[in-house]
Amino acid sequence: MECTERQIAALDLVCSPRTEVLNLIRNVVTTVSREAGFGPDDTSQIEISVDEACTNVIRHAYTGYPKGADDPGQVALRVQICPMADRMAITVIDQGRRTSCEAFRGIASLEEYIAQPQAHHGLGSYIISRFMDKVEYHSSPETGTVLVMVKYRRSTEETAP
Amino acid sequence: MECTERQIAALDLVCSPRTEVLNLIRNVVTTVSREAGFGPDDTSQIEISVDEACTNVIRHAYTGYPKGADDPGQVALRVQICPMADRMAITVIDQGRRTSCEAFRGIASLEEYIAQPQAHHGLGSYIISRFMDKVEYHSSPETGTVLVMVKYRRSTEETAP
Amino acid sequence: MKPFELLEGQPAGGDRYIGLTLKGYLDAHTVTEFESHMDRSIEQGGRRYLLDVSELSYISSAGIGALMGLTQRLRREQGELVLLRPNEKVFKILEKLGFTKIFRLAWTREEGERMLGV
Amino acid sequence: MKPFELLEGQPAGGDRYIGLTLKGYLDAHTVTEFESHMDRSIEQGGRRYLLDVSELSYISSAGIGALMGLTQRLRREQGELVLLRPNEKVFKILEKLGFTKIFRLAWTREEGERMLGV
Ligand SMILES: Nc1ncnc2c1ncn2[C@@H]1O[C@H](COP(=O)(O)OP(=O)(O)O)[C@@H](O)[C@H]1O
Ligand SMILES: Nc1ncnc2c1ncn2[C@@H]1O[C@H](COP(=O)(O)OP(=O)(O)O)[C@@H](O)[C@H]1O
Repeated sequence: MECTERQIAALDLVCSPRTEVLNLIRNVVTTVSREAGFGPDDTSQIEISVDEACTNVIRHAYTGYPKGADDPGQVALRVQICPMADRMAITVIDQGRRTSCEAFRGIASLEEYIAQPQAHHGLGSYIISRFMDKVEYHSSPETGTVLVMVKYRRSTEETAP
Repeated sequence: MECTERQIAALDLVCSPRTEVLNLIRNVVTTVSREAGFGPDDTSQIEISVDEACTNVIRHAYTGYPKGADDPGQVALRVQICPMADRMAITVIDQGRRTSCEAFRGIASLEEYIAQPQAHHGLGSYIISRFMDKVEYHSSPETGTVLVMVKYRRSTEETAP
Repeated sequence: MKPFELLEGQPAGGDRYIGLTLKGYLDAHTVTEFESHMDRSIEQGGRRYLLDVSELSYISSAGIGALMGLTQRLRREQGELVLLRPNEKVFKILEKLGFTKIFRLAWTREEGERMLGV
Repeated sequence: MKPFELLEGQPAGGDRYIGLTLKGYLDAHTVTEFESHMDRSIEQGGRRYLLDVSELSYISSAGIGALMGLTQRLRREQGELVLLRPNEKVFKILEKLGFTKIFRLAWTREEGERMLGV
Protein backbone atom coordinates (compact mmCIF):
# COMPACT_ATOMS: atom_id res chain seq x y z
CA MET A 1 0.00 0.00 0.00
CA GLU A 2 1.06 3.53 -0.72
CA CYS A 3 1.00 4.64 2.89
CA THR A 4 4.53 5.64 3.69
CA GLU A 5 3.73 7.98 6.54
CA ARG A 6 3.49 7.00 10.16
CA GLN A 7 0.10 5.53 10.90
CA ILE A 8 -1.37 2.71 12.85
CA ALA A 9 -3.52 1.03 10.23
CA ALA A 10 -4.09 0.80 6.50
CA LEU A 11 -6.92 -0.93 4.71
CA ASP A 12 -7.08 -2.43 1.28
CA LEU A 13 -10.40 -3.45 -0.23
CA VAL A 14 -10.43 -5.49 -3.40
CA CYS A 15 -13.91 -5.61 -4.87
CA SER A 16 -15.79 -6.72 -7.93
CA PRO A 17 -16.67 -3.61 -9.94
CA ARG A 18 -20.38 -3.97 -9.27
CA THR A 19 -22.70 -1.44 -7.73
CA GLU A 20 -23.59 -4.05 -5.07
CA VAL A 21 -20.28 -3.36 -3.35
CA LEU A 22 -20.82 0.38 -2.91
CA ASN A 23 -22.71 0.05 0.36
CA LEU A 24 -19.98 -2.11 1.89
CA ILE A 25 -17.27 0.29 0.76
CA ARG A 26 -19.19 3.24 2.20
CA ASN A 27 -19.74 1.45 5.49
CA VAL A 28 -16.07 0.53 5.83
CA VAL A 29 -14.86 4.02 4.92
CA THR A 30 -17.33 5.57 7.35
CA THR A 31 -16.19 3.25 10.12
CA VAL A 32 -12.53 4.10 9.58
CA SER A 33 -13.25 7.81 9.27
CA ARG A 34 -15.15 7.93 12.56
CA GLU A 35 -12.53 5.84 14.28
CA ALA A 36 -9.85 8.20 12.92
CA GLY A 37 -11.60 11.07 14.68
CA PHE A 38 -13.42 12.76 11.81
CA GLY A 39 -16.73 14.36 12.75
CA PRO A 40 -20.04 13.46 11.13
CA ASP A 41 -19.90 16.18 8.44
CA ASP A 42 -16.38 15.34 7.30
CA THR A 43 -17.16 11.63 7.46
CA SER A 44 -20.21 12.13 5.30
CA GLN A 45 -18.15 14.10 2.75
CA ILE A 46 -15.49 11.39 2.65
CA GLU A 47 -18.21 8.76 2.28
CA ILE A 48 -19.84 10.37 -0.75
CA SER A 49 -16.49 11.19 -2.39
CA VAL A 50 -15.33 7.58 -2.17
CA ASP A 51 -18.71 6.41 -3.45
CA GLU A 52 -18.42 8.75 -6.46
CA ALA A 53 -14.92 7.56 -7.28
CA CYS A 54 -15.98 3.91 -7.07
CA THR A 55 -19.17 4.52 -9.04
CA ASN A 56 -17.05 6.07 -11.79
CA VAL A 57 -14.82 3.02 -11.92
CA ILE A 58 -17.84 0.70 -12.14
CA ARG A 59 -19.69 2.82 -14.67
CA HIS A 60 -16.90 4.18 -16.83
CA ALA A 61 -13.70 2.16 -16.42
CA TYR A 62 -15.49 -1.18 -16.44
CA THR A 63 -18.48 -0.38 -18.67
CA GLY A 64 -19.86 -3.60 -20.06
CA TYR A 65 -18.16 -5.64 -17.40
CA PRO A 66 -20.36 -8.74 -17.19
CA LYS A 67 -22.62 -8.73 -14.17
CA GLY A 68 -22.09 -12.41 -13.44
CA ALA A 69 -18.30 -12.37 -13.42
CA ASP A 70 -17.00 -12.29 -9.89
CA ASP A 71 -13.28 -12.43 -9.79
CA PRO A 72 -11.89 -9.36 -8.10
CA GLY A 73 -8.40 -10.72 -8.66
CA GLN A 74 -8.82 -10.12 -12.38
CA VAL A 75 -11.12 -7.18 -12.82
CA ALA A 76 -10.90 -5.28 -9.62
CA LEU A 77 -11.98 -2.08 -8.01
CA ARG A 78 -9.47 -1.40 -5.27
CA VAL A 79 -9.92 1.01 -2.43
CA GLN A 80 -7.06 1.75 -0.08
CA ILE A 81 -7.77 3.67 3.08
CA CYS A 82 -4.95 5.22 5.08
CA PRO A 83 -5.95 7.06 8.23
CA MET A 84 -3.03 9.23 9.31
CA ALA A 85 -2.32 11.57 12.18
CA ASP A 86 -3.72 14.71 10.54
CA ARG A 87 -5.62 13.36 7.55
CA MET A 88 -7.08 10.44 5.73
CA ALA A 89 -5.92 9.36 2.27
CA ILE A 90 -8.10 7.18 0.11
CA THR A 91 -6.84 5.71 -3.14
CA VAL A 92 -9.19 4.19 -5.71
CA ILE A 93 -7.52 2.04 -8.35
CA ASP A 94 -8.80 0.28 -11.43
CA GLN A 95 -7.33 -1.57 -14.39
CA GLY A 96 -10.19 -0.74 -16.71
CA ARG A 97 -10.67 1.65 -19.60
CA ARG A 98 -8.59 4.78 -19.06
CA THR A 99 -9.75 8.31 -19.59
CA SER A 100 -8.09 11.68 -19.86
CA CYS A 101 -7.52 13.93 -16.91
CA GLU A 102 -9.82 16.47 -18.57
CA ALA A 103 -12.75 14.10 -18.96
CA PHE A 104 -12.40 13.17 -15.33
CA ARG A 105 -12.76 16.75 -14.20
CA GLY A 106 -16.52 16.79 -14.65
CA ILE A 107 -18.47 20.00 -14.28
CA ALA A 108 -16.85 23.20 -13.02
CA SER A 109 -19.94 24.58 -11.33
CA LEU A 110 -23.47 23.66 -10.46
CA GLU A 111 -24.76 26.06 -13.12
CA GLU A 112 -23.01 23.99 -15.75
CA TYR A 113 -24.71 20.92 -14.34
CA ILE A 114 -28.19 22.38 -14.42
CA ALA A 115 -27.72 23.74 -17.93
CA GLN A 116 -27.35 20.21 -19.30
CA PRO A 117 -30.47 19.46 -21.31
CA GLN A 118 -31.17 15.83 -20.45
CA ALA A 119 -29.04 13.29 -18.64
CA HIS A 120 -26.89 15.00 -16.07
CA HIS A 121 -23.19 14.28 -15.97
CA GLY A 122 -20.05 15.34 -14.21
CA LEU A 123 -21.49 15.71 -10.71
CA GLY A 124 -19.44 12.87 -9.26
CA SER A 125 -16.09 14.47 -9.99
CA TYR A 126 -17.44 17.83 -8.86
CA ILE A 127 -18.44 16.32 -5.51
CA ILE A 128 -15.00 14.81 -5.05
CA SER A 129 -13.25 18.11 -5.79
CA ARG A 130 -15.64 20.05 -3.54
CA PHE A 131 -15.40 17.74 -0.55
CA MET A 132 -11.84 16.46 -0.58
CA ASP A 133 -8.85 18.71 0.15
CA LYS A 134 -6.51 17.14 -2.37
CA VAL A 135 -7.33 15.09 -5.46
CA GLU A 136 -4.74 13.52 -7.73
CA TYR A 137 -5.61 11.55 -10.81
CA HIS A 138 -3.18 9.61 -12.93
CA SER A 139 -3.48 6.77 -15.33
CA SER A 140 -0.92 4.61 -17.08
CA PRO A 141 -0.93 1.11 -18.54
CA GLU A 142 1.41 0.00 -15.74
CA THR A 143 -0.39 1.43 -12.72
CA GLY A 144 -3.91 1.48 -14.08
CA THR A 145 -6.04 4.46 -13.13
CA VAL A 146 -5.20 5.79 -9.70
CA LEU A 147 -7.24 8.42 -7.91
CA VAL A 148 -5.80 9.70 -4.64
CA MET A 149 -8.09 11.73 -2.40
CA VAL A 150 -7.00 13.38 0.82
CA LYS A 151 -9.06 14.99 3.52
CA TYR A 152 -7.49 16.83 6.44
CA ARG A 153 -8.90 16.60 9.89
CA ARG A 154 -10.16 19.91 11.18
CA SER A 155 -10.02 20.62 14.88
CA THR A 156 -13.61 21.81 14.81
CA GLU A 157 -16.21 20.85 12.27
CA GLU A 158 -16.60 23.87 10.09
CA THR A 159 -17.37 23.76 6.41
CA ALA A 160 -17.01 26.53 3.92
CA PRO A 161 -20.14 27.09 1.84
CA MET B 1 -5.21 -12.45 -0.58
CA GLU B 2 -6.08 -16.07 -0.01
CA CYS B 3 -9.62 -15.73 -1.29
CA THR B 4 -9.83 -17.99 -4.27
CA GLU B 5 -13.55 -18.59 -4.16
CA ARG B 6 -16.14 -16.50 -5.90
CA GLN B 7 -16.91 -13.46 -3.87
CA ILE B 8 -17.52 -9.81 -4.46
CA ALA B 9 -15.10 -8.24 -2.02
CA ALA B 10 -12.05 -8.98 0.09
CA LEU B 11 -10.47 -6.76 2.70
CA ASP B 12 -6.93 -6.56 3.92
CA LEU B 13 -6.08 -4.59 7.04
CA VAL B 14 -2.48 -3.92 7.86
CA CYS B 15 -2.12 -2.59 11.38
CA SER B 16 0.45 -1.76 13.98
CA PRO B 17 0.35 -4.49 16.62
CA ARG B 18 -1.03 -2.17 19.29
CA THR B 19 -4.16 -2.61 21.33
CA GLU B 20 -5.32 0.79 20.02
CA VAL B 21 -6.21 -0.83 16.70
CA LEU B 22 -8.53 -3.48 18.15
CA ASN B 23 -11.60 -1.26 18.11
CA LEU B 24 -11.08 -0.34 14.46
CA ILE B 25 -10.58 -3.97 13.49
CA ARG B 26 -13.73 -4.98 15.38
CA ASN B 27 -15.74 -2.21 13.75
CA VAL B 28 -14.59 -3.13 10.26
CA VAL B 29 -15.20 -6.85 10.77
CA THR B 30 -18.63 -6.14 12.22
CA THR B 31 -19.50 -3.93 9.26
CA VAL B 32 -18.48 -6.57 6.74
CA SER B 33 -20.22 -9.35 8.66
CA ARG B 34 -23.52 -7.46 8.78
CA GLU B 35 -23.23 -6.50 5.14
CA ALA B 36 -22.54 -10.16 4.29
CA GLY B 37 -25.86 -11.07 5.86
CA PHE B 38 -24.78 -12.47 9.21
CA GLY B 39 -27.23 -11.86 12.04
CA PRO B 40 -26.36 -10.03 15.27
CA ASP B 41 -25.41 -13.17 17.24
CA ASP B 42 -23.10 -14.57 14.57
CA THR B 43 -21.64 -11.12 13.96
CA SER B 44 -20.92 -10.73 17.65
CA GLN B 45 -19.19 -14.14 17.72
CA ILE B 46 -17.09 -13.27 14.69
CA GLU B 47 -16.23 -9.92 16.28
CA ILE B 48 -14.93 -11.39 19.54
CA SER B 49 -13.06 -14.21 17.76
CA VAL B 50 -11.17 -11.77 15.56
CA ASP B 51 -10.45 -9.58 18.57
CA GLU B 52 -9.02 -12.57 20.45
CA ALA B 53 -6.83 -13.57 17.53
CA CYS B 54 -5.50 -10.03 17.16
CA THR B 55 -5.03 -9.58 20.89
CA ASN B 56 -2.91 -12.75 20.88
CA VAL B 57 -0.74 -11.38 18.11
CA ILE B 58 -0.24 -8.12 19.97
CA ARG B 59 0.35 -9.76 23.36
CA HIS B 60 2.24 -12.90 22.44
CA ALA B 61 3.71 -12.67 18.97
CA TYR B 62 4.89 -9.10 19.39
CA THR B 63 5.56 -8.99 23.13
CA GLY B 64 7.95 -6.19 23.86
CA TYR B 65 7.20 -4.50 20.58
CA PRO B 66 7.97 -0.86 21.34
CA LYS B 67 4.87 1.21 21.88
CA GLY B 68 6.18 4.18 19.92
CA ALA B 69 7.12 2.33 16.73
CA ASP B 70 4.46 2.75 14.11
CA ASP B 71 5.43 1.09 10.93
CA PRO B 72 2.92 -1.58 9.99
CA GLY B 73 4.99 -2.32 6.90
CA GLN B 74 7.68 -3.79 9.11
CA VAL B 75 6.00 -5.20 12.17
CA ALA B 76 2.45 -5.83 11.16
CA LEU B 77 -0.72 -7.39 12.36
CA ARG B 78 -2.63 -8.31 9.24
CA VAL B 79 -6.30 -9.15 9.08
CA GLN B 80 -7.84 -10.41 5.86
CA ILE B 81 -11.58 -10.61 5.61
CA CYS B 82 -13.25 -12.61 2.86
CA PRO B 83 -17.03 -12.62 2.84
CA MET B 84 -18.20 -15.47 0.61
CA ALA B 85 -21.53 -16.82 -0.54
CA ASP B 86 -22.06 -19.17 2.38
CA ARG B 87 -19.44 -18.15 4.89
CA MET B 88 -16.90 -15.62 6.01
CA ALA B 89 -13.18 -16.40 6.27
CA ILE B 90 -10.90 -14.25 8.37
CA THR B 91 -7.16 -14.70 8.35
CA VAL B 92 -4.92 -13.13 10.97
CA ILE B 93 -1.24 -13.02 10.11
CA ASP B 94 1.82 -11.94 12.03
CA GLN B 95 5.58 -12.09 11.57
CA GLY B 96 6.33 -12.12 15.26
CA ARG B 97 7.46 -14.74 17.73
CA ARG B 98 6.04 -18.13 16.78
CA THR B 99 4.46 -20.61 19.11
CA SER B 100 3.49 -24.26 18.92
CA CYS B 101 0.09 -25.44 17.82
CA GLU B 102 -0.38 -26.90 21.29
CA ALA B 103 0.32 -23.67 23.15
CA PHE B 104 -2.14 -21.92 20.93
CA ARG B 105 -4.93 -24.30 21.85
CA GLY B 106 -5.57 -22.64 25.19
CA ILE B 107 -8.00 -24.19 27.67
CA ALA B 108 -10.16 -27.17 26.75
CA SER B 109 -13.07 -26.25 28.99
CA LEU B 110 -14.31 -23.50 31.23
CA GLU B 111 -13.60 -25.67 34.29
CA GLU B 112 -9.94 -25.68 33.37
CA TYR B 113 -10.07 -21.88 33.16
CA ILE B 114 -11.65 -21.41 36.56
CA ALA B 115 -9.29 -23.87 38.20
CA GLN B 116 -6.32 -21.63 37.38
CA PRO B 117 -5.12 -20.13 40.64
CA GLN B 118 -4.25 -16.57 39.68
CA ALA B 119 -3.95 -14.95 36.27
CA HIS B 120 -6.35 -16.59 33.85
CA HIS B 121 -5.09 -17.77 30.51
CA GLY B 122 -6.20 -19.61 27.44
CA LEU B 123 -9.68 -18.11 27.18
CA GLY B 124 -8.94 -16.33 23.89
CA SER B 125 -8.23 -19.51 21.94
CA TYR B 126 -11.17 -21.21 23.64
CA ILE B 127 -13.49 -18.43 22.45
CA ILE B 128 -12.21 -18.74 18.90
CA SER B 129 -12.74 -22.51 18.84
CA ARG B 130 -16.19 -22.19 20.42
CA PHE B 131 -17.47 -19.48 18.11
CA MET B 132 -15.86 -20.22 14.76
CA ASP B 133 -16.76 -23.26 12.66
CA LYS B 134 -13.27 -23.93 11.38
CA VAL B 135 -9.93 -22.83 12.80
CA GLU B 136 -6.58 -23.51 11.18
CA TYR B 137 -3.30 -22.47 12.68
CA HIS B 138 0.05 -22.76 11.01
CA SER B 139 3.34 -21.06 11.45
CA SER B 140 6.54 -21.10 9.43
CA PRO B 141 9.44 -18.69 8.97
CA GLU B 142 8.29 -18.06 5.40
CA THR B 143 4.61 -17.37 5.98
CA GLY B 144 4.77 -16.14 9.55
CA THR B 145 1.96 -17.25 11.83
CA VAL B 146 -1.32 -17.64 9.99
CA LEU B 147 -4.63 -18.23 11.71
CA VAL B 148 -7.57 -18.92 9.43
CA MET B 149 -11.03 -18.76 10.95
CA VAL B 150 -14.22 -19.61 9.10
CA LYS B 151 -17.80 -19.06 10.10
CA TYR B 152 -20.70 -20.39 8.05
CA ARG B 153 -23.85 -18.42 7.57
CA ARG B 154 -26.86 -20.12 9.09
CA SER B 155 -30.24 -19.60 7.53
CA THR B 156 -31.73 -18.87 10.92
CA GLU B 157 -29.86 -17.62 13.94
CA GLU B 158 -29.56 -20.56 16.21
CA THR B 159 -26.63 -21.26 18.48
CA ALA B 160 -25.76 -24.46 20.22
CA PRO B 161 -25.10 -24.04 23.95
CA MET C 1 -33.39 -3.12 7.13
CA LYS C 2 -33.77 -3.32 3.39
CA PRO C 3 -31.21 -1.21 1.59
CA PHE C 4 -33.84 0.55 -0.43
CA GLU C 5 -37.59 0.75 -0.39
CA LEU C 6 -40.04 2.85 -2.31
CA LEU C 7 -43.58 2.95 -0.96
CA GLU C 8 -46.37 4.59 -2.85
CA GLY C 9 -49.53 6.19 -1.71
CA GLN C 10 -49.12 6.13 2.01
CA PRO C 11 -50.43 8.46 2.89
CA ALA C 12 -52.05 9.16 -0.43
CA GLY C 13 -52.90 12.64 -1.62
CA GLY C 14 -56.12 11.52 -3.23
CA ASP C 15 -55.83 12.37 -6.91
CA ARG C 16 -54.36 15.78 -6.14
CA TYR C 17 -50.81 14.44 -5.82
CA ILE C 18 -48.87 11.24 -5.34
CA GLY C 19 -47.31 10.60 -1.96
CA LEU C 20 -44.19 8.44 -1.95
CA THR C 21 -41.82 7.30 0.76
CA LEU C 22 -38.18 6.60 0.02
CA LYS C 23 -36.20 4.56 2.55
CA GLY C 24 -32.60 3.38 2.74
CA TYR C 25 -29.93 4.60 0.38
CA LEU C 26 -30.19 6.02 -3.11
CA ASP C 27 -26.92 5.30 -4.90
CA ALA C 28 -25.79 3.94 -8.26
CA HIS C 29 -27.07 0.53 -7.19
CA THR C 30 -30.61 1.40 -6.11
CA VAL C 31 -31.26 4.37 -8.38
CA THR C 32 -32.38 2.26 -11.37
CA GLU C 33 -35.27 0.84 -9.37
CA PHE C 34 -36.27 4.34 -8.29
CA GLU C 35 -36.04 5.72 -11.82
CA SER C 36 -38.07 2.98 -13.43
CA HIS C 37 -40.77 3.33 -10.77
CA MET C 38 -40.95 7.06 -11.41
CA ASP C 39 -40.94 6.57 -15.17
CA ARG C 40 -43.95 4.27 -14.96
CA SER C 41 -45.73 6.60 -12.59
CA ILE C 42 -45.25 9.64 -14.83
CA GLU C 43 -46.30 7.69 -17.91
CA GLN C 44 -49.51 6.90 -16.05
CA GLY C 45 -50.12 10.62 -15.69
CA GLY C 46 -48.44 11.54 -12.39
CA ARG C 47 -47.28 15.16 -12.26
CA ARG C 48 -47.21 16.20 -8.61
CA TYR C 49 -45.13 14.21 -6.16
CA LEU C 50 -44.52 14.56 -2.45
CA LEU C 51 -41.51 12.39 -1.74
CA ASP C 52 -41.00 11.62 1.94
CA VAL C 53 -37.22 11.26 2.29
CA SER C 54 -37.08 11.40 6.08
CA GLU C 55 -35.85 7.81 6.18
CA LEU C 56 -33.44 8.20 3.30
CA SER C 57 -30.08 7.58 4.95
CA TYR C 58 -27.79 8.42 2.05
CA ILE C 59 -27.79 9.89 -1.43
CA SER C 60 -24.98 10.06 -4.00
CA SER C 61 -24.71 11.89 -7.33
CA ALA C 62 -26.62 9.03 -8.95
CA GLY C 63 -29.60 9.75 -6.72
CA ILE C 64 -29.21 13.52 -6.96
CA GLY C 65 -29.07 13.20 -10.77
CA ALA C 66 -32.29 11.19 -10.76
CA LEU C 67 -34.04 13.81 -8.61
CA MET C 68 -32.66 16.54 -10.87
CA GLY C 69 -33.93 14.81 -14.03
CA LEU C 70 -37.33 14.26 -12.42
CA THR C 71 -37.57 17.85 -11.24
CA GLN C 72 -36.81 19.29 -14.67
CA ARG C 73 -39.07 16.83 -16.46
CA LEU C 74 -42.02 17.49 -14.17
CA ARG C 75 -41.58 21.26 -14.30
CA ARG C 76 -41.68 21.14 -18.10
CA GLU C 77 -45.11 19.56 -17.73
CA GLN C 78 -46.31 22.00 -15.07
CA GLY C 79 -45.76 19.36 -12.42
CA GLU C 80 -43.55 19.48 -9.34
CA LEU C 81 -41.49 17.29 -7.05
CA VAL C 82 -41.28 18.19 -3.38
CA LEU C 83 -38.87 16.48 -1.01
CA LEU C 84 -40.30 16.08 2.47
CA ARG C 85 -38.07 16.26 5.53
CA PRO C 86 -34.59 15.19 4.43
CA ASN C 87 -32.53 14.14 7.45
CA GLU C 88 -29.62 16.29 8.60
CA LYS C 89 -26.98 14.27 6.79
CA VAL C 90 -28.75 14.27 3.41
CA PHE C 91 -29.74 17.93 3.81
CA LYS C 92 -26.17 19.03 4.52
CA ILE C 93 -24.85 17.25 1.43
CA LEU C 94 -27.55 18.80 -0.77
CA GLU C 95 -26.99 22.20 0.80
CA LYS C 96 -23.22 22.23 0.40
CA LEU C 97 -23.60 21.34 -3.27
CA GLY C 98 -26.24 24.01 -3.83
CA PHE C 99 -29.18 21.68 -4.46
CA THR C 100 -31.32 23.08 -1.68
CA LYS C 101 -31.78 26.08 -3.99
CA ILE C 102 -32.86 23.86 -6.87
CA PHE C 103 -35.01 21.19 -5.26
CA ARG C 104 -38.14 22.13 -3.36
CA LEU C 105 -37.91 21.03 0.25
CA ALA C 106 -40.74 20.94 2.76
CA TRP C 107 -40.65 20.27 6.47
CA THR C 108 -44.32 19.45 6.98
CA ARG C 109 -46.83 17.68 4.79
CA GLU C 110 -48.97 20.84 4.71
CA GLU C 111 -46.04 22.95 3.53
CA GLY C 112 -45.33 20.32 0.88
CA GLU C 113 -48.93 20.38 -0.34
CA ARG C 114 -48.81 24.17 -0.58
CA MET C 115 -45.65 23.90 -2.68
CA LEU C 116 -47.42 21.45 -4.96
CA GLY C 117 -50.28 23.95 -5.28
CA VAL C 118 -52.91 21.50 -4.08
CA MET D 1 -18.61 8.69 22.84
CA LYS D 2 -15.50 7.85 24.84
CA PRO D 3 -14.30 4.31 24.19
CA PHE D 4 -14.21 3.51 27.86
CA GLU D 5 -15.36 5.19 31.03
CA LEU D 6 -15.45 4.06 34.63
CA LEU D 7 -17.57 6.14 36.94
CA GLU D 8 -17.55 5.59 40.66
CA GLY D 9 -20.18 6.23 43.26
CA GLN D 10 -23.14 7.22 41.19
CA PRO D 11 -25.39 6.24 42.64
CA ALA D 12 -23.39 5.40 45.70
CA GLY D 13 -24.30 2.61 48.06
CA GLY D 14 -23.29 4.58 51.11
CA ASP D 15 -20.58 2.59 52.83
CA ARG D 16 -22.47 -0.66 52.35
CA TYR D 17 -21.13 -1.21 48.88
CA ILE D 18 -19.42 0.60 46.02
CA GLY D 19 -21.50 1.42 42.98
CA LEU D 20 -19.60 1.67 39.69
CA THR D 21 -20.64 2.29 36.11
CA LEU D 22 -18.70 0.85 33.21
CA LYS D 23 -19.29 2.35 29.76
CA GLY D 24 -17.91 1.61 26.30
CA TYR D 25 -15.80 -1.43 25.55
CA LEU D 26 -13.65 -3.55 27.83
CA ASP D 27 -10.94 -5.13 25.70
CA ALA D 28 -7.18 -5.65 25.86
CA HIS D 29 -6.75 -1.90 25.34
CA THR D 30 -9.03 -0.56 28.06
CA VAL D 31 -8.76 -3.37 30.60
CA THR D 32 -5.57 -2.06 32.21
CA GLU D 33 -7.33 1.15 33.26
CA PHE D 34 -10.19 -0.88 34.71
CA GLU D 35 -7.86 -3.23 36.57
CA SER D 36 -5.75 -0.51 38.12
CA HIS D 37 -8.86 1.36 39.25
CA MET D 38 -10.21 -1.79 40.89
CA ASP D 39 -6.82 -2.59 42.45
CA ARG D 40 -6.70 0.82 44.11
CA SER D 41 -10.29 0.54 45.26
CA ILE D 42 -9.79 -2.89 46.84
CA GLU D 43 -6.57 -1.75 48.49
CA GLN D 44 -8.60 1.05 50.06
CA GLY D 45 -10.87 -1.57 51.59
CA GLY D 46 -13.61 -2.09 48.97
CA ARG D 47 -15.15 -5.56 49.14
CA ARG D 48 -18.68 -5.30 47.72
CA TYR D 49 -19.18 -3.91 44.24
CA LEU D 50 -22.25 -3.31 42.15
CA LEU D 51 -20.96 -2.78 38.63
CA ASP D 52 -23.51 -1.24 36.27
CA VAL D 53 -22.59 -2.69 32.86
CA SER D 54 -25.78 -1.68 31.05
CA GLU D 55 -23.78 0.68 28.84
CA LEU D 56 -20.92 -1.72 28.28
CA SER D 57 -21.08 -2.32 24.53
CA TYR D 58 -18.46 -5.05 24.25
CA ILE D 59 -16.28 -7.35 26.30
CA SER D 60 -13.46 -9.66 25.20
CA SER D 61 -11.50 -12.34 27.07
CA ALA D 62 -9.29 -9.61 28.48
CA GLY D 63 -12.31 -8.03 30.17
CA ILE D 64 -13.83 -11.35 31.18
CA GLY D 65 -10.48 -12.38 32.68
CA ALA D 66 -10.38 -9.18 34.71
CA LEU D 67 -13.90 -9.76 36.02
CA MET D 68 -12.98 -13.36 36.79
CA GLY D 69 -9.88 -12.34 38.72
CA LEU D 70 -11.86 -9.74 40.65
CA THR D 71 -14.66 -12.16 41.47
CA GLN D 72 -12.29 -14.80 42.85
CA ARG D 73 -10.23 -12.25 44.76
CA LEU D 74 -13.27 -10.63 46.38
CA ARG D 75 -14.87 -13.96 47.28
CA ARG D 76 -11.67 -14.99 49.05
CA GLU D 77 -12.14 -11.93 51.23
CA GLN D 78 -15.86 -12.48 51.81
CA GLY D 79 -16.66 -9.78 49.28
CA GLU D 80 -18.67 -9.98 46.08
CA LEU D 81 -18.93 -8.47 42.62
CA VAL D 82 -22.36 -8.15 41.03
CA LEU D 83 -22.85 -7.17 37.40
CA LEU D 84 -25.94 -5.05 36.87
CA ARG D 85 -27.96 -5.32 33.68
CA PRO D 86 -25.56 -6.50 30.94
CA ASN D 87 -27.01 -5.70 27.52
CA GLU D 88 -28.21 -8.49 25.27
CA LYS D 89 -25.01 -8.71 23.26
CA VAL D 90 -22.68 -8.91 26.27
CA PHE D 91 -25.07 -11.27 28.08
CA LYS D 92 -25.23 -13.70 25.15
CA ILE D 93 -21.45 -13.88 24.90
CA LEU D 94 -21.09 -14.51 28.64
CA GLU D 95 -23.91 -17.06 28.54
CA LYS D 96 -22.56 -19.04 25.60
CA LEU D 97 -19.18 -19.29 27.31
CA GLY D 98 -20.73 -20.34 30.62
CA PHE D 99 -19.87 -17.22 32.60
CA THR D 100 -23.44 -16.43 33.56
CA LYS D 101 -23.11 -19.38 35.96
CA ILE D 102 -19.91 -17.96 37.46
CA PHE D 103 -20.55 -14.23 37.66
CA ARG D 104 -23.43 -12.88 39.68
CA LEU D 105 -25.83 -10.96 37.49
CA ALA D 106 -28.64 -8.70 38.65
CA TRP D 107 -31.39 -7.03 36.65
CA THR D 108 -32.40 -4.41 39.20
CA ARG D 109 -30.42 -2.45 41.74
CA GLU D 110 -32.48 -4.00 44.55
CA GLU D 111 -31.72 -7.50 43.34
CA GLY D 112 -28.05 -6.56 43.13
CA GLU D 113 -28.06 -5.22 46.68
CA ARG D 114 -29.65 -8.44 47.91
CA MET D 115 -26.92 -10.43 46.16
CA LEU D 116 -24.32 -8.30 47.90
CA GLY D 117 -26.07 -9.01 51.19
CA VAL D 118 -26.58 -5.35 52.05
N1 LIG E 1 -12.27 5.65 -13.23
C1 LIG E 1 -12.64 6.17 -14.44
N2 LIG E 1 -12.31 5.52 -15.58
C2 LIG E 1 -12.67 6.02 -16.77
N3 LIG E 1 -13.34 7.18 -16.93
C3 LIG E 1 -13.69 7.87 -15.84
C4 LIG E 1 -13.36 7.41 -14.55
N4 LIG E 1 -13.83 8.30 -13.67
C5 LIG E 1 -14.42 9.27 -14.38
N5 LIG E 1 -14.34 9.04 -15.69
C6 LIG E 1 -14.83 9.97 -16.74
O1 LIG E 1 -15.07 11.20 -16.10
C7 LIG E 1 -16.36 11.71 -16.42
C8 LIG E 1 -16.93 12.49 -15.27
O2 LIG E 1 -17.34 11.64 -14.22
P1 LIG E 1 -18.44 12.11 -13.18
O3 LIG E 1 -18.10 13.46 -12.72
O4 LIG E 1 -18.58 11.10 -12.13
O5 LIG E 1 -19.80 12.22 -13.99
P2 LIG E 1 -20.71 11.07 -14.61
O6 LIG E 1 -20.29 9.79 -14.03
O7 LIG E 1 -22.09 11.48 -14.22
O8 LIG E 1 -20.47 11.16 -16.06
C9 LIG E 1 -17.16 10.49 -16.78
O9 LIG E 1 -18.20 10.82 -17.68
C10 LIG E 1 -16.12 9.57 -17.41
O10 LIG E 1 -15.98 9.84 -18.79
N1 LIG F 1 -0.22 -15.22 17.41
C1 LIG F 1 0.44 -15.84 18.43
N2 LIG F 1 1.78 -15.84 18.48
C2 LIG F 1 2.42 -16.46 19.49
N3 LIG F 1 1.81 -17.11 20.48
C3 LIG F 1 0.48 -17.16 20.50
C4 LIG F 1 -0.28 -16.54 19.47
N4 LIG F 1 -1.58 -16.76 19.73
C5 LIG F 1 -1.62 -17.47 20.84
N5 LIG F 1 -0.41 -17.74 21.32
C6 LIG F 1 -0.11 -18.58 22.51
O1 LIG F 1 -1.31 -19.28 22.81
C7 LIG F 1 -1.62 -19.14 24.19
C8 LIG F 1 -3.12 -19.17 24.40
O2 LIG F 1 -3.69 -17.94 24.00
P1 LIG F 1 -5.07 -17.43 24.58
O3 LIG F 1 -6.01 -18.57 24.54
O4 LIG F 1 -5.49 -16.21 23.90
O5 LIG F 1 -4.81 -17.12 26.11
P2 LIG F 1 -3.98 -15.95 26.81
O6 LIG F 1 -3.71 -14.91 25.78
O7 LIG F 1 -4.85 -15.48 27.90
O8 LIG F 1 -2.73 -16.62 27.31
C9 LIG F 1 -0.94 -17.89 24.65
O9 LIG F 1 -0.63 -17.92 26.00
C10 LIG F 1 0.31 -17.85 23.75
O10 LIG F 1 1.36 -18.57 24.35
